[in-house]
Order: sequence, then structure tokens, then C-alpha cells
Amino acid sequence: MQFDLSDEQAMLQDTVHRFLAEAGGLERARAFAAGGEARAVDLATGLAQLGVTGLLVAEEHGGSGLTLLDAALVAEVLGRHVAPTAFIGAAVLAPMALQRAGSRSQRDHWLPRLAAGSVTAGVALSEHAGAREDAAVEARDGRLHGRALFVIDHEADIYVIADRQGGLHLIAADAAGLTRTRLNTIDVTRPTGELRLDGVAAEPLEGANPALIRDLIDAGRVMYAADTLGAAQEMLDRAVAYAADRKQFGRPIGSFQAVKHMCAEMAAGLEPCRALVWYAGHALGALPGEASLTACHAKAHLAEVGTMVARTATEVHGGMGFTDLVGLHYWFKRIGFNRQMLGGPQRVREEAAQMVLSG
Amino acid sequence: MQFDLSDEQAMLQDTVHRFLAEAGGLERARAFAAGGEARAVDLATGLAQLGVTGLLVAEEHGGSGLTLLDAALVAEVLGRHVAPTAFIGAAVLAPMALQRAGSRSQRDHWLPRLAAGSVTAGVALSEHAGAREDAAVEARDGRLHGRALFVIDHEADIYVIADRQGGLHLIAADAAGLTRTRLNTIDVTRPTGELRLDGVAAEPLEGANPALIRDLIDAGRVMYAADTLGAAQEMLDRAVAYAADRKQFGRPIGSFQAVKHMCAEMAAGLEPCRALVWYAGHALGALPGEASLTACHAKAHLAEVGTMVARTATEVHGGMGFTDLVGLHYWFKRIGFNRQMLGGPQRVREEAAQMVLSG
Amino acid sequence: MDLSYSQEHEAFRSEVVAFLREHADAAPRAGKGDAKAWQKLLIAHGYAARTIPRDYGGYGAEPDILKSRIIAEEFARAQTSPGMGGQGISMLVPTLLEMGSEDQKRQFIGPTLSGDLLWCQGYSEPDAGSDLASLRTKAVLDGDDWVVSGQKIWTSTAHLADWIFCLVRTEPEAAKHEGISFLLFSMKTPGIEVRPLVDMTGVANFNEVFFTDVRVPKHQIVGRRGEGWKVANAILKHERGSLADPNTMLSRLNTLSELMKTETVDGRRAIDDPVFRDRLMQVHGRVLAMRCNDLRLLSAAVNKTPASLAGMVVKLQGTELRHELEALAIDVMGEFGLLYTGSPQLRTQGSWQRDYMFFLGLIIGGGTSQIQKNIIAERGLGMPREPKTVST
Amino acid sequence: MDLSYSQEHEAFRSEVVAFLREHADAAPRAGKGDAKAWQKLLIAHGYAARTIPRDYGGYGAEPDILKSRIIAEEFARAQTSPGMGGQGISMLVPTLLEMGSEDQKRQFIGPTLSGDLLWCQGYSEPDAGSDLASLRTKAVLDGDDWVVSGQKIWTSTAHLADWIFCLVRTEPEAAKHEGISFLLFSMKTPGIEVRPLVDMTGVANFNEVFFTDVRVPKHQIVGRRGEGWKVANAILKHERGSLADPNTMLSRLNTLSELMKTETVDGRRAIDDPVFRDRLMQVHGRVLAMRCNDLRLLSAAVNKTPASLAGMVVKLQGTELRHELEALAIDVMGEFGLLYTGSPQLRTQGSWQRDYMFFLGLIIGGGTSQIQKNIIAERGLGMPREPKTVST
Repeated sequence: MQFDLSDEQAMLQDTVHRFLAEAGGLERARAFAAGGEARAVDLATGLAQLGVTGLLVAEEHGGSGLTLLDAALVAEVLGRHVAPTAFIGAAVLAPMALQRAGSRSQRDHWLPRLAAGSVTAGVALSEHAGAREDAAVEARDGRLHGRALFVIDHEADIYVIADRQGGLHLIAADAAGLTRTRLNTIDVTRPTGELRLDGVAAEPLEGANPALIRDLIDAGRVMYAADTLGAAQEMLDRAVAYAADRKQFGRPIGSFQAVKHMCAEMAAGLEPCRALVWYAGHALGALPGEASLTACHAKAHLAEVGTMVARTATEVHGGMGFTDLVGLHYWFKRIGFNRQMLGGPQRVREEAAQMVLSG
Repeated sequence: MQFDLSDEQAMLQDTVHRFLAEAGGLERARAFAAGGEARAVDLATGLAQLGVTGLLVAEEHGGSGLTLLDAALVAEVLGRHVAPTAFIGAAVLAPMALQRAGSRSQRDHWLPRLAAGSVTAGVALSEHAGAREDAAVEARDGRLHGRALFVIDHEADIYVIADRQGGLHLIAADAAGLTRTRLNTIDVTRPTGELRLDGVAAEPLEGANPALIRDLIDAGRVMYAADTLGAAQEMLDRAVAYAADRKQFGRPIGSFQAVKHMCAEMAAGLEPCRALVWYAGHALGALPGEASLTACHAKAHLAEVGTMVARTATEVHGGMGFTDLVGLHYWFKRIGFNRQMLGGPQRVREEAAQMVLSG
Repeated sequence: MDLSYSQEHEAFRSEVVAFLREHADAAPRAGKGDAKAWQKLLIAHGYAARTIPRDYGGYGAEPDILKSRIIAEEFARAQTSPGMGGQGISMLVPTLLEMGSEDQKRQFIGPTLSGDLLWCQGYSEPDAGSDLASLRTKAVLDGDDWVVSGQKIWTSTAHLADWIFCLVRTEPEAAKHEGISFLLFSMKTPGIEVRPLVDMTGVANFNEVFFTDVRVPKHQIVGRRGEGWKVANAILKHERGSLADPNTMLSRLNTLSELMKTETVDGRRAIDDPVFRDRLMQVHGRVLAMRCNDLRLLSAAVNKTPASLAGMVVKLQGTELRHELEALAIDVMGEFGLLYTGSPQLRTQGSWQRDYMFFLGLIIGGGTSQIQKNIIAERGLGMPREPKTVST
Repeated sequence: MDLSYSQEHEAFRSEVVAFLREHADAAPRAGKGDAKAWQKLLIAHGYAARTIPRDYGGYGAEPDILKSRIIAEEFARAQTSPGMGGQGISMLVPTLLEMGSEDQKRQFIGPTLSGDLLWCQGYSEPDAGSDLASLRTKAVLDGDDWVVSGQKIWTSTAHLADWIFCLVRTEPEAAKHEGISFLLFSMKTPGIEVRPLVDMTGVANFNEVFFTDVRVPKHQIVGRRGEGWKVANAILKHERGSLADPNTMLSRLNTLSELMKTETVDGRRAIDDPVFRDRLMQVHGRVLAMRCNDLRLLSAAVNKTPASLAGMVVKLQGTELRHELEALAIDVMGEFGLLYTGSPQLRTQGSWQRDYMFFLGLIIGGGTSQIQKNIIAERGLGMPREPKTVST
């Protein structure tokens, strides 16, 4: 009985943390935001070398065959550093899809490339977590038609695309009939986009089915929850540090009870979230009967607590939190982004209700 | 242009306030709670003498012909003193129903008695604000059948009863076929009950129709909102006073920022409620197009703010707030009672949504 | 991450289950049955007083947090009394083990464990709540006796207790934390008056206790004169967050779900109302988070790793969450949610309103939410303490 | 209770409506058109600078709060520019009228009203925010000039302004509130550097302003040396809660309702989702309360009756409420709610995200919510001030 991170897991987090800190942390995100890069190549390369891209890929395909909990732990660190890099689509959902539904030859071809980071995959399945504007993808005769919104890790070489029936397909980014549009969101660290598919030739993943789509969405939701955990923890830490440093009325503002209680409320809300994210990450692989429900709850609860922390930490920073100077808004916006992707809290709770109340 | 109380209205509130304070305020409620009295006769008599029972009754019938806003102002004072006395049914809804739907002879007979307080009327129409357990009253051949729950001012001589179709009927408390059951609620200051009607002979109010039922419910909701306003204001005032008096760590607890901010949050939430209740009370008579909507909003918003104040004021009182010693729970429970009667906040908001979004 | 139990622990669980199958009928239920006999049986099998040395009347096992958890889980599952509780067993016994004299251990622990000696706790006073160390009940040495005068409040079982463990001021000249001593004395001593303290739920869950020249033999002190604060803090260490137990909350939530399937408005079930469903799921998510947090605390205790912040937030979050859960149930029932003791249509014995109020009491009691937040900020997050104020 | 207007006021409303019908085409719109000519036309008709004496370039009418409200309402209804705003007109002019010398009034008020002189406000500093009186920008008298050095922040129109009204420390030896003076000077004076301050919305809504030996003629002081705090507070009195205007909120809420009729998930309109409906109505109820509160404040101002607490809560409640309204809109749009500047599918020009952040800025700015709560508690409820702390 051990409900805690293993030494290996702690080390994994620490390794990724140190790499991102050395790569510049917030400053790297700022540079990315300033524009000019489609992808932060240095981060992508470095993370690939650390094995992050191959985390979930089996060892036979050049990965390290770790679990979705390990992936969630990495997502947490990426959130903590507002890292402007592909991950949830490219390193979690795409390898999962290929591994579970790809043919032998598809796996042999793509998984080593994904693991090495030489190919980056975007993932289009948002419509299965609530289709906006009636967007949908239809597969007919080996070709895809329609429109996919809010593609995860949009700046990619290939895309894994879910069709309306729960099938999955691979297409190349330069395929004929594909129109890619970047959707500028508040979170400049994670490019998101729209795909318009006008009879695009696609390679089906034959093993795909609605249950796999469900698993992908569960996994994606836990990753967003974990990312928010990291981002919110960082905002809280910065608020506490700022409150110790900043003086008004001749004393650190952190010595005022109002500021203290704001920080205590953030900590009280956030600390149990850590265990919830661990549990939900663990359940994805190890507790199939609980995985969907805990994924929904982790996603929704972290969305709510994250929003509270994002706002409160900004308030603790006073005017400085509103400016670009301390860059706190990068986390604020990342948390806001995570809240809506793959279903806002209310939608996700209704899914949970259906599981709990029908069961 | 004057959005404020007139001198007469301020005087009305002050008169009722002074009477209730002299009658013992909280101690009178305690004595009532200790049991033994079906009605607090001293309060009923005194309020009748002050004209409270005849507030809405026309002068020709011995009342003072005031407005529903004036009634709301009285409800506020009754809430402030947790007065254990009939009002919303006996002095507001029953006279309204009789005045609007009664025949000449019914009005001539009953209104002077209601105004004088020699007859007290209970009102049964909760089913029109959400029927629980499928309770309902059917009128057939001049007789009433069925069951009415949560009768307002249950300890009465006569009852005004709404049937399922929106008709209204008068019955005597000692009518054959009537079974009255007291429903013990958390709020011991306002007796509530259930009527079982087994072919009870009833006198119809011929002018009744669903629009009048709607108006009665609107008026009742504003009265409950006003009662909560008074109760919450009293809780806030007591919390502020207690915080000034109570010392811990060598200083009044009111000098701690945490306690200060709890009080400030109560005040910030509650103060705009006063204007909302005024407006909703004024709208009942003067702005027919807005009356239903503002009644819903006043009811729901005061329910939410009232709940927050009830809890926070109790917390400011620390352990003392939890005991019976300072009696704070009488207001706490009265606010809790007002929250649910004639529709909890969520139901009432859905009614508001239907008005706003269809309009 | 490994949520499974070892073979040894699984075997232990089987043992407990077997014991319960055989003996559960002998357990007291709803106030009926021989509680003391049951307690003795539990101690004999190591299901109560498990780690207390045999010399003092316990079972004498090595501490094993998982075994303790297994015992608690299986007794809860079998809905069987886990033996006696109360402040004597949960707070005084561990304290005596740590700070008591050998004589005190031998005299008090055994009878306390067996239920022959019931205790109450004399801590809070009307003017010493959050600021407990400012307590004023005084004890003056007169010959071989302490003479105790003053008043305590929030004394939960004072009307039933045989003895009291009590904080008193013995050194009026010393700094406030250093003038306190920790006395033990019989509630039958002349000069003690117990008055029940009715609270907002309508029940006397607590008492006030008045002392007028109560004579306590000099040796009935734990620790030395002026060490009472230290002794009291040793006790606080043993106080459990069990009142905000997430498993209880989860079962309460299930009861609420069932209730929502039967409560209707205009013929529609509450469970089919999307707004109530959403509120229910908000609470559910928060309860799950607290349950995972609890698992983390258990694991940290087993593996002796730190999880201090995770522990510090339990009381604050748990009591608030439970209060809100009860509030939701009341809203679901609407006007029926208002009914209280004595009403024929009462739901779940009126427990929703009662617990709604009782958990507000718990938010306040045992360190108000404001004090909890101070602790989380200062000890958990290392934020600066408030500067000393100029006394006025 | 009488919400009707008198005949005189109804006649005045007709006048305003007629004026707007005739002239609205000449008003500047979306940054286009001759703003100064429009401003002059408004002053000439008494729809701007209404109560400022004619001698100083105003219209010279008696104050009439209802007429001012009617002007505001009708210009808003006609979606026509109500003339120039800005800190010069809204804050400096009233202050000069109250505290300025005759020369200052004649020199500055006219050009400010006509838009020929734009002002910015030099108050906050990096280390003087909530604790404004601790500001450190200093001015030292050297011959006939003040020599100003230091830094200001949150200076909203510094890059456009011709002049600045500025708080500086002139008496370093005096108590902190008594060492401040209020200076006026040109932003073209040598030694001033303006740096735009980009905020979380991605726009430079504010600036930092740096002063290096800026020489300001001695007579450009309002009030006397050391009276700056008094002068500043006279200004604060004139600062309006217009940023949390409930009528704006109501119109924003209507825009949101319309949006909810077109946003869909899985083909279902957001407006048909009961949980969103409930949240919308919660906000609606709160906005109505603030609107009624506003009516009460208007009435109190007209009738010169006190409504101090009702006024004190406006900033706190209004900014929080608006922030939550915007948050609801983002949730309603879901992933579309994330889109920001430059996206083709952007809703309402991205204003929901922008205002969500901007109103968080307003919660913080102009006295954080924490400071607001202190004020409500101490001045509104008369609670005891925090005791002085021992300085460390």
C-alpha cells in the first residue's frame, strides 16, 4: 500500500523540471509568445531526449513504456513552467491511439518516430467532448470530410482524427484537401487549430472504437487537470513569495490576515487536488471501472479550483499581477485554457452524473 | 423622483419596531418557542391595534389601505425581531385574495374582521409554487378534496385555499372533513401546517383566477424576501456589536482583519438587497409589467445573501453563535425557512428565466 | 502507486472479518447491550486499545497504521460498534502514556480503557476560545490541595463523566503560556456544578462547568506546575480529524442521491433536475478529492513521509464541505427540508437540518476556520506572523 | 416611493432628445469625427461641463442630479458620445474649483474642458499602492523651481497627456501624510520618460512614468506645501463608480442572453441548458440589486439624504459581479470562449475574455477588494481599526 510517487516518478518530475527551468521557464514562454516560432524546437528536442515524447511508447518501439500517471506527472511540470510545447496530443493521445488501435505496421512505423520526437502528432477529437457549431468529421471511402475544431497540438506533422462514428484516422499535415487554420486563444503557449477536411485521403486505425475514444478523452482530461495543478501550484507559490517580499504600511503584505487567508484558501483548495490527480492518473491504467468517473471529477474540480487560484494569486500580486511585468498571466491563461478544453466543468460534471446516477 | 421611504413609511417601521422591542423581541420569540401558546395573543392584539393586520384592507373596511411596499416594510421589521406572529398569510395574502376576488358580501363580512384581527386567516397555495408529494386540492360541487401542504399562518380561524385550477375558496378551521396537522419546522416562530380535505364545504371566491394566484405568490415572495432582509440585517448588526465587545488575544475580535472582512462581505452583499426589496415591493402595486420578475429575483437573491449572512454572522459569534445562549439561531432558522417557502431560489430563478428569455 | 495490501494485511483483514462474523451479535447497538463487556472482548482480541502496553490494560501490539485502518474499515462495513471512544480514551490515554507518571499510568489508563472511568475535558472558557492560553480558571495551592475556582465551557460529556482533565492557571505571575497546569480530578468533588448548554440543534451537546473552591489533591497534576500548556499540546497532537471523515461523507452523499430519486416537485424527481445534479456532482468531486487526500495521508503515515499541508487542510475543507452537502439536501427537499423533530413527514430523521447546523458548529469549534487559515498560512505556507501590536 | 420625473424634468428630457435628433450625426464615433467641435457644442448647450461656471469655460447651470442623469441616459440610449472624459475633466477640474487659486482656475479649467489640454494622474508608485501615502517621488525646492525625481506607475494616459497632476514628497521630515504636495506640470518638461505598461489583456492600458530632475515652476502647486494629501482626497471624492455602472452591466447581460441563443453544443442552444440558465439568473438578480442600489444612491443625492454604506459597496460588488458575468460568458462559449485577438471565429470582438481580465484589474485597481473591505468595515460599520503594530 503506497499512495505516493515512487522515487522514479519523483525523479522524472525533477528531471523535466530542471530541464525546463534551465531552458528559461517563464522567459522561454515569453519568447515563444513574442512570435516567430511555430514550435519551440529546443524544448521539443530536449524533452524528446529526456524521453518525454516516448513516455507511453512501449520499449520495443523506442519508448519507456511508462504509465498515464507518469504522463500526468509530466503534464503537471509542464503546467508549472507554462512550457510552450506539444505534449497532450503528441505524447499522450496520439501514442495511445496508435498503440491501442494501430496495425502492426502502423505501430512499427509511427511509434518510434513519435517517441524520438522526429514526428509530432496533433489530435482532433474535441467533437466527442461536445461539438461546437455542429463541427464533425465524416469518413467515406477512405476519405475524410468535414471540420474538426480545437485540435490539440495543432502545429504538427500528422494528425490523429476521430470521426463521428468513433473511428480514428491518420492524415499528413500536407495532405491534399486539408486546410489548417490556427485559432488564436488566450493561451499562446499551446497552439490550437481548426482542420477543414475536403475529401482528405486518410489511413484508418482499424482497431478504433467508441470505447477507445472514451479512454482518450479520459486521459486528455486528466492531463489538463494535471497541467492546471502544476500551473496553480506555481501561482500559489509565487503569491506566497510575493507577499513575503512586498511591503506596504511598513510590513510585508503577507503579514496581513486578509492576504494570509487568501493564500490559505488557495492552499486548502489546491492541496487535496494533488491526491485527486494522482488517483485519476493511476485509475486510467489500473482501475478501469473508476477511470472515467475520476477523470471527469479531476477535470471539473481542477477547473474550479484552478480558476479560484488563478484569480486569487493575481489579486495577491495587486496591480503587478495585472501587468505583463511579472508574467503571472501566462499561468492564469493556461488555467483558463485547460478549463474549457475537452469539456468545461459543467459538461464534464453532467457526464459524471450520468455514470454515478445510472450506476 | 424619490426612491426612498416616505416619512410615513419610516414611522410605520419605527412604530412596529418599538412595539416588538417592548414586547420582548427575542425573549418573546423564546417564550413562544417554549410552547404552550398556539398564537402569541399579545403580539396579535398589539399589531392589530397598530393597524398591521389591516394594513392592506381598504379604509371602508376598517383598514388603512396601504400598499404592498408598506407590507414588505412591516415584514422586514417582523424578521428583524423574529416575531412569532401571523402576517404573510393573515395580513397580506388573505386580504389581497378577498379584496380582489371576494364578492361584495364576502368583503363586507371578512375584511373588517381580518383588519381588526378578530379573525386570523391561513393561506394554502404552496402547490402553485411547486407541488411536493403530488399534493393538490380539487374543488367539486362546492366541496374541497385533497391535501394542501405548507399552509402559511397555519394557526388560523379560516383558510383561503387555492385549488389546482387556480380557484380560491374559504373554509372555517372547524369545518367537517378537515384534518389539520402542524408541521414542525426549524422556524418555531411561524406555525406551518398541512390540511387534509375530505369533502369540506367551501365558499368560493368567485373572482379568483390564475393571474390572481400569480399575484399572490409574487406578493408572498417579496414578503419572505423582506423578512429575510430584516433578519439578516439584525444578524449583521449583532455580529458587528459582538465583534466590538468580544476580546481575544488582548484585542476586540472586530479589530482582526479576518473578522472585519467577514462583516464587510455581509454588508456588501446585504446593503443592495434593501433597494431590491424596496423596488420589488413597489413594483407589486405600481409596476405590473415588472412585478413577477422582480419578485422572483428578490426572493432568490435574498435567499442566497440571507444564507451567507446567517452562516457568517454565526461564525463571527464563534461558539457562542452555536449555542442557544445568545439566540442567534432564531434568525438563522427564520432565514432558512424563508429560503424554501413559496419556492427555493433555484426554482424561482427558473421562473425568472422563463419570463426573461421568452420575453 | 500501489493501492493493494500485503498478504499479511489481507490475512489480518480475514481475521477481523471472521471475528465480526462470530461475535458481532454481542456488540451494543443503538445504546442497548453491554458496552463494557464488548470493550473488554475487543481489547482481548486487539481490536481496541491495540497499541497500549499490556501492563496498562491494553493489547500491547506494535503500531501498524494499516491494521488500524483495516479494523476501522471492517467494523464500519459490519456496522458494528468499534468499542468505546470519548476524550478519555482518544486524548487522555495517549497523553498519560507520554507525560504521565508511572503511578498515573497504572491508576488511570486501565479503568479508562475498560470504560470504568469516563472523562471530560476542561479546556475552553467563556473568554478563552481561540485564545485558549488566556484561560482564567485558577488553582491555588492550600496545604496539600489545589483549590480550583472558575468556569469551563464546551465540556461535552461533563454530565456523564467520572473525572475531568482540566487546564488551570497556577502561576498568575508567569507569561500566559507558562502559568498553566494540567490537573485530574473527580467530577464528584464538592464545588462542581454542571449546567447543560443547549445549542442551535435544540440539544445539549455541551455543558458549562462551574468550579467553586474545588479541592484537588496536590499530586493529581500531570507534568510539573506551569507545564500544562505543553501537556495540552501533547493532547492536541492526538486529536483526530475524524469528524470530517471522507468515507462518511461519501456514504452521506449516497444517501442524498437516493433521496433525490424519491423527492419530487410537480411530479418531477430531484435527480432529474440538471441544476441539482450539477450541485451534487460539484460536491461529489470535492468529496473524492478529500478521499484521495485521506489516502495520501494514510500512505504518508504508513511510510513515514511528510504530508503536512495535506493534513492541515482536512478540518477546514472537510467541515465546510459537509455543511454544504447538508445544505444541498435541504434545497433538494425544499419546504420538506424545513421539517424538524416531531414532524410526521420528516426525512432521514431530520438529520439533514441537524447536521447542517452541527457542522456549522464544527466549522467554528476546535479552532474556527479563521484560526485554521492562520495555521495553514503560517505553519503550512511559512507566511510571516502578524507583527506584535501595541497593547491598548 | 415615486419613480416618476417632474414636468420640468420631462421637458428637459424632450429637449435633450430633440438636440440628439438634430445633432447626433456630428458626434465622433469609433475614434472618427471632430471630438473637440462636438465637445464645444455640448458645452454650449449645457450637456457637458454643465455646472462649471461660465467664467471658467463651463455652462454655468445650477447642479441638478436628475438633469445630469437624464443627459447620461439619453446620450447612452442614442449611442452618442457624451463628450470628453478623462482624468482632467472628471477629477482635476472639480479639484481646482475647490482648492485651486483663481489664476489656476482661469489658466487650466477652460482648456481642459474644451479638450485642448489633456491630463494624466501621477499618484501610485511601485512601492506605494494600497499604502499611497508612503509615496517617495520627491520634489526639492531649488531657486524658483521644484526639482522632481522618482517614478509613477498606473498612469493611464501618460503617452497622450499634455500635463500631469502629480503627488510628490516635499517635506521628507514630516509625518507621511503631511509631507506631500500636489504639483501640476507639462509632460513636455525635460527629464520625463514614459514607458508603456503592457497588461494581461495584451494592451498597454497604463504607463510607467520616470522623472529625472524635472524642473517645475514653484507656483505650479495646488494648495500649500504639505497639503497634497488633502488635495488628493478632495479629488478622490470626485472619482466615480462609473466603471461598475449597473446599466452597462444590464446591457452586457442582454448581450450575453443573445449570445446564449446562438451558441450550441451538440446542437443544443446554451440558453436551453438549465445550469447556464440558473447561473445567468443568479447574475441577473445581482445586477438588478445593484441597479436598485444605484437608483437609491441617485435618489439620496437628489434629496440630500445619507446612503453612505450603499455607496461604499458599489466598487467592490460591481467589479466582482462584472468579472463573474464575463466568466459565465466564457463558460457558455466553452472552447470558443478561449479565442482571442486575431481569431476568425471570435465572438463579440473577443470582449468577453478582455473584460474578464480587465475587470479583474479593476477589482485590484483603485483600492483592492481588501482595502475596500477595510473601508466598509471601519467607516461603514464602525468596526475598530487594527491596533498599531510594533514596527520591526
